[in-house]
Amino acid sequence: MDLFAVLPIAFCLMLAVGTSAPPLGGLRRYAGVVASAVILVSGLALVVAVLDGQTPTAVGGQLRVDALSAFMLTVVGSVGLTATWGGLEPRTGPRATASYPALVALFLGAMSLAVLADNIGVLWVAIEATTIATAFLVGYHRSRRSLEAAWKYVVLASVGVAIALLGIVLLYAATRSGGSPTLSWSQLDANRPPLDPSLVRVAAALAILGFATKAGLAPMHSWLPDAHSQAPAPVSGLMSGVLLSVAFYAILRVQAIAGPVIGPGLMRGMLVTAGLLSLAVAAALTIRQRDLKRMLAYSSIEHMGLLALAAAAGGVLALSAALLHVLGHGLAKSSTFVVSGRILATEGTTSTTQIRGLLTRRPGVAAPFLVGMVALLGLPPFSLFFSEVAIVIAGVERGLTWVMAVAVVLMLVIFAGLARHTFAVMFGQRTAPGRGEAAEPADRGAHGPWIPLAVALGVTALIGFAAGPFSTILTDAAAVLGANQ
Amino acid sequence: MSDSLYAQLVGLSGGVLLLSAVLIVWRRSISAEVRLLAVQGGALAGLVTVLGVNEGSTELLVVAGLVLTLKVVVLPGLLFRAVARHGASLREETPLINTTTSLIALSLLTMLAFLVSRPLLVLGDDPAIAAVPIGIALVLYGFLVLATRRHAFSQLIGFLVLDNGIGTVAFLTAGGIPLVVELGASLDLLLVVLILQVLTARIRSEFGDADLDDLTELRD
Amino acid sequence: MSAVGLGLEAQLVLAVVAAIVATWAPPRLRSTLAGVVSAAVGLTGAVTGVLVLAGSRGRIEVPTSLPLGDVGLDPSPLGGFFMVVAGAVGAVAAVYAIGYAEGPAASRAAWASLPVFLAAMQLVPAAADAVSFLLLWELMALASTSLVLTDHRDRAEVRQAALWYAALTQLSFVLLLLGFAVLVVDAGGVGFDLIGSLDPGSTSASVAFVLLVAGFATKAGIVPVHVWLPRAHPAAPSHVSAVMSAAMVKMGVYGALLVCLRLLPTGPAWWGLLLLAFGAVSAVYGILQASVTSDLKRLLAYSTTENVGLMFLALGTALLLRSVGVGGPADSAVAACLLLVASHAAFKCTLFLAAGSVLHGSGERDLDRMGGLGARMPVTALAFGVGALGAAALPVTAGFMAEWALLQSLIHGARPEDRLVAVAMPVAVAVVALTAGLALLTFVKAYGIAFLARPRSEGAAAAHEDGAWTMRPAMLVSAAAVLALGLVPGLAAEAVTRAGGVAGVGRVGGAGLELSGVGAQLDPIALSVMAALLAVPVLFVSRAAARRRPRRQVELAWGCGGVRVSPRMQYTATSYAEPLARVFDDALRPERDIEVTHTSESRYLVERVAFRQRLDDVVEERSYRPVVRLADRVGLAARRLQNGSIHRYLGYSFVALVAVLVLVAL
Amino acid sequence: MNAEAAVLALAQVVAMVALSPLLVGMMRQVRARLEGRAGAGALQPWRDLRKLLAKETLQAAGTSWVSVAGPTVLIVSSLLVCAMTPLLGTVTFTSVPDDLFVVVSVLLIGTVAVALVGLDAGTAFGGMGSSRHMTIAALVEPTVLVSVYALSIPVGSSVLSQIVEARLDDPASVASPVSLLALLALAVAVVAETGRLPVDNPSTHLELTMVHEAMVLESSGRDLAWLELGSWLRLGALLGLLSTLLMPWGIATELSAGGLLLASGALVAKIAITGALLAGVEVFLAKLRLFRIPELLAGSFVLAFLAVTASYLVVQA
Repeated sequence: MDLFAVLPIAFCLMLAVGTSAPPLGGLRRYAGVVASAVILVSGLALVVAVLDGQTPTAVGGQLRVDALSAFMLTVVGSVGLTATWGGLEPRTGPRATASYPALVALFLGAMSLAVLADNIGVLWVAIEATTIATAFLVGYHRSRRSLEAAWKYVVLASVGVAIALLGIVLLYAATRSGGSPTLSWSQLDANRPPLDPSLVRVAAALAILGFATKAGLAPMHSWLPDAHSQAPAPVSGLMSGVLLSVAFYAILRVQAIAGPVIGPGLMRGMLVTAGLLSLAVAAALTIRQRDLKRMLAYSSIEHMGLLALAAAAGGVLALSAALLHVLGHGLAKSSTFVVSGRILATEGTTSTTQIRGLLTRRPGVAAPFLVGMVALLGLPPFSLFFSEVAIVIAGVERGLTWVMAVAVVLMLVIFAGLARHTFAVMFGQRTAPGRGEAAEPADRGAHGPWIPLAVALGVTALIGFAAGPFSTILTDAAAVLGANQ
Repeated sequence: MSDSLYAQLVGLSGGVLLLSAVLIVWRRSISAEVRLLAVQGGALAGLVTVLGVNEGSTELLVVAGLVLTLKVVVLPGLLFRAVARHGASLREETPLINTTTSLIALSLLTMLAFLVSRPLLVLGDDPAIAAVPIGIALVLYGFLVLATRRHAFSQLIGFLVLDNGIGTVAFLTAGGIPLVVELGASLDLLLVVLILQVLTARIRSEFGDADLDDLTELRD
Repeated sequence: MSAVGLGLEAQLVLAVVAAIVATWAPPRLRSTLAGVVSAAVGLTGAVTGVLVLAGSRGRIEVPTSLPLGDVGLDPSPLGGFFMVVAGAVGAVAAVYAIGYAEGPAASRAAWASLPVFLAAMQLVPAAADAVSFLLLWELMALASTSLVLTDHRDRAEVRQAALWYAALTQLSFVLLLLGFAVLVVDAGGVGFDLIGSLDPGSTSASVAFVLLVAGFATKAGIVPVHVWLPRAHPAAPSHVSAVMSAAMVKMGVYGALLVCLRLLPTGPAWWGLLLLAFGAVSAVYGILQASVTSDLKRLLAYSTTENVGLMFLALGTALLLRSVGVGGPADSAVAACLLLVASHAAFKCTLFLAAGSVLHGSGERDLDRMGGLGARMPVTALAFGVGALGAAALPVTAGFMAEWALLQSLIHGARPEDRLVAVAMPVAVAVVALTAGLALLTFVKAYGIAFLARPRSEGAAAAHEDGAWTMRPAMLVSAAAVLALGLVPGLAAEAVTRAGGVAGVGRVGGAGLELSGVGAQLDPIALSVMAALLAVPVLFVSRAAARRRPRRQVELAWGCGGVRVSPRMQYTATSYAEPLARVFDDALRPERDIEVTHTSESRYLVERVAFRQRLDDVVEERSYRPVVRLADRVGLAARRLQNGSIHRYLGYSFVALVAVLVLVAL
Repeated sequence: MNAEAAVLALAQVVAMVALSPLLVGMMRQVRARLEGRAGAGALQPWRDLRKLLAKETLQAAGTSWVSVAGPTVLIVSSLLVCAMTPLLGTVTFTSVPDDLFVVVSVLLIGTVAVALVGLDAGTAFGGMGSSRHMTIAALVEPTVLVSVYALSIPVGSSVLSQIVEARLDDPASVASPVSLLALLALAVAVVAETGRLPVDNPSTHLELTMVHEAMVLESSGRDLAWLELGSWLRLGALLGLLSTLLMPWGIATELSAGGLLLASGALVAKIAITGALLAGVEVFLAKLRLFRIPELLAGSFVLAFLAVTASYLVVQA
């Protein structure tokens, strides 16, 4: 079992190095897919192991797998598989450059490391590494816009994550003055060294603020719409679907460590503020959005805001709902981003003001997008419906009634905005009827593999109903976070 | 090393750190700022050495060497080369707020730094702890430079000042962080700077110069 | 497993089967196969509902991956009643659609959405807890939105209508979610039985009540959250409009009943007053808009707002009377509410199906362009006529019995000693009376203009009723239900008693209705017999006269002495409602525009006069437009937040950092 | 009980069929005399009816079965109203009480039938009359129900015969403000419902001002006969109801030949008085403009509402 804890990271690194070498050029096309598949398989194996009561460790305890890590690794794998498999360019397209598959593999490896590391410092390093791996992926198209997005992304994300480092440093100082310097949460959780609350307050606040940047929470979200809209579709899917969640995972871990020391008040206040601000920003900027991919990016900010509120609420229900939300959102968002890439490829634009009647003209592309949007809007049978309902109930339960009220109102505005743009793009006819010209025949092609999308969306639709082991891993993972506090 | 010498040395390196940061804000010539950055890196390395000697920790001395290499030689060197390629007389012509205001802002930020480091004083009355506000101040200065300077290089420099500040806090409060993390963080920093440099070059070739105000095509 | 549980599962399975059939069947067979299975979904729902009303129970679990507690379906008698209503409407509409659906309405998506919609709707009243309720509620919303969008390719307004519908239906969901969350937290569990043991006197119960009722009112189309109705109903295919209006909207009423009878059964008086007030406003406003509109389906949609308003009014009366301890009339009011539900379902289904038949046969949806359809579409005319009688609440139809029961409870609820009741009851009577009067005018207009006189357009002149054979039986069955509920309402008494948990509703005479709580009874069959007996001498005299001088057709109608009769001279729907529009000028705010063109020779001679009248929904104009405009402005202004400047973005982070530092340091 | 009710209903129907044409004739005669004309005599409506029944019935092209059935529906609904309202006695069927809502609804069936007849021929005037007719009917409805609500409060029932009996038991209640206000409101409603001045001029010959007459323009022969007799019966029944409420005396509370005879005499007298009064007032009234009619009806509605309020005061006191 311990092997599976190392495998994802090691394999991704090998792949990154290997695909750079000419002999393995043929593998390049599938590098991301293979890496994701390995991560997914390892994740599932680890989930089984964890359910079995084991706690696999590796590399001298630097990597340690509890229920939460195993779940997050599965999320990374499944979302990664959706994004990379679904994002496979048609063979006739331009050949990928050598760096692209290597960077994707590095990116996936860094995320795996982030969720598997038992050390918050290593987690930080891994998250910063994702910035490095994705910087050139964002700027991949080398256009002015992608260059601009890359610059903003690197500067804003690095600066933000640097703040998290400051927080981690202070946390380390606190443990040092407590007598047992460590950044490992298994030790922090097991030994509960006497930490100074006032110092941990600063540390936790800074760490959360820093990781919030990477998680796309307002007011640190500014890089997100630019980077997500300019990156190639599969990368957008990965970033939006899972990178944000990995950063959110870091916030959860920090919260779990600091919570017993300083109580929930401060972090709850910060997360509520960030959550509501994110929802507000997403609402305000969705109303008059003009670009499909940016619209999806703001939808990610919305969902991260909701997750922040779930973290603020705490408790088994809220946290297991948050984790279910992470998975559902990841699958649906990566699918929609992948399809938005196909829309860009076929229509030549992602402007919501220019594309019309897509469902009529290109049902093969429009239908999966529409289904994905339905999922993202939180409608049943998709799991996001359950997680949103549970988060609101848990929030009210924890005394955040007004916060939840404001949140759902903002979500309503976002719903209306997203529906408005989606309807405008999808429905109707491009040309007014009666022009005399015969309507062009509908293009039923999917313009890419449809299986990953169908599987991802199907899974999203079903996991809300999945009682049994899936339900157990969710509650176990929530329990890891000390959900009973 | 005697306590007073230790305190004086810590104070000295702290002062150099702070002064170099103030000068970075004050100066407009980018190459001068890079030089000051090297000085700052040196001061940081010096601080780590002092701490290491004081604690008798070899690990810290190794880290001091690492800091010296990275922050005095490698990073300034990289920047210097890049600046030279752009022409030696590169200047930050029109920052978003003028130098006078920036300097007044610095004093405010310094006070803020002292104010907010209050909770950190619980770590003891070691001279190193007393110097922690300097680190926080550096972080804030770096942020100020990032938020107000138009030139891409200026932002890079601001980022490095910010990073030096975090380093300062780390060494002063905890005598650094675990080596694995330290190595990883340094590598990350190096890579970020490299990436930003590559991007700067691309921006220059794409936009004509490296004025970040041109980068406003992505909005809403 | 119990029969009820089997019925619940059968609905789910059949819905899935129907959706699969709709997706995979060849286009030629799609409508028939999917329609049959969809009708089976409806029938199963109705049968399950009947079983529940007959006293059996059954539960099926809904698995969830989150620790939400016991989530499942277990219909109560109240739910059973609504399952019967929804199932019956669904079955009739599905059969109708087999013949009706063509073009986009016969597409895969449309046929796959219909059974899902039906099943979700029928199962909403079966939900035994907040989570499964919300789940089915949203599924119903999703499937119905998809159905509203059916025609998006050919009509631009469909997209707009669906957007309004989606936004308001989500508003309803959000309100319900918050309301249920408050109750669930108070009760410590999601189950309705747990919630039902809460103290309705607490503040949180009142908050939840307001939220839930507002949410249900949105679905039910109560003013001012009705604006989706007059848009969505005309946009959807007619069988979908029929289901939405006759059954789905009722789920809002079901929700209100659920809250008032089961979850928070003994609330304070102001709850009742709130329901009564909004019901009254909706009833009057709805029928006023219906009376002046000329789009047939829009008219029917507004009439739905009216009827739902009456249901809320009845429920509000019941709550109000209960809170002051007047039991008998309160029970009658609940019974009246349920009778209104059943009768409205029957006649509104009939009317929408008939309207669909008109659209199908003539291509017209504007009353101003119809006319003379009675001769060309006899079955449709018959069905519409019966439905219109029901909608106008004339004897001996379903609508009449329901309004009679409502008025009886209002009259007998009079309690001069309680000022609130003393003021509320006469106002309610006046509202019901005005509503009934205006409904009469509305449906005389609708039937008279559409089916009598001469065609006002080529489409109406060429109208036909052939083809599409399933439409006629569906319309007739539905119309028969209108008459049956009116003639033998006593047969429904048992169902109403169980569903509402009320006493004093019984059967009298043949199958007349007795409200023993208020000492009132009425046997419609006896009334009909009396009328028939009185008609005998009249017919005898007529026959005698006819034998002497038979009836003769003449070509001439009175045109002030001249032979200048052309269809254009007829009154149209617009002109028919013109006096009323003038009377209610202040409430309706019509925009009138008269354009007079003079001849070139003299300005005293008129060559042409053009009259235009636009009647927009005042509520929409006054309350929604400003909000939408404001949101748009906010959206525009918010763009400045994200203006592309990295310095500004760094500034945000900087401010956040400073704020956090200050926060933790203090 | 039901057998007695059947006998009474039959008696009422027969009495009203006999009386209402006479009532109309008498009202015309009173008007004629007051206006200084000789008049055609009180029997003229009967002669008109006989003539119409004998004449050939013409049907305009394009009309449907509605034109044929409408007149019959009207007359049957009017007869049903006569049978149900307590005109001669207060004995009623158990399962078909003379509940005012039922009576009004039956009346409205007739209203609708006439309105549809008006629309059926597709002429401008028919539609015009129908539209106005229905507008007035819609606006009258609240007045009728609220005024009856006022009358029913002291009794606790909306069944007309019970209201009448209660008034008979307590004659003082007849003169109470509640009763007077309610009856005044009801009177206005009856005037509007039966198309009398100032709402509609029954003897007009100008199409543009017609309401009732416009709808029956296309009818002839026995159709017209039924339409006329039907509306006369309505007038008779409503005036009878109004006067019975105002002067409940003489009505039979249980069935006997003597009682019935007495009640018939009382009914004739009551209807004659109210009819004459109405005709007398009409001489001094001009027809209102159509768009002023709502004001009149609103006024009557206010009266009815005041009656309700007054009833609370009375009960309280």
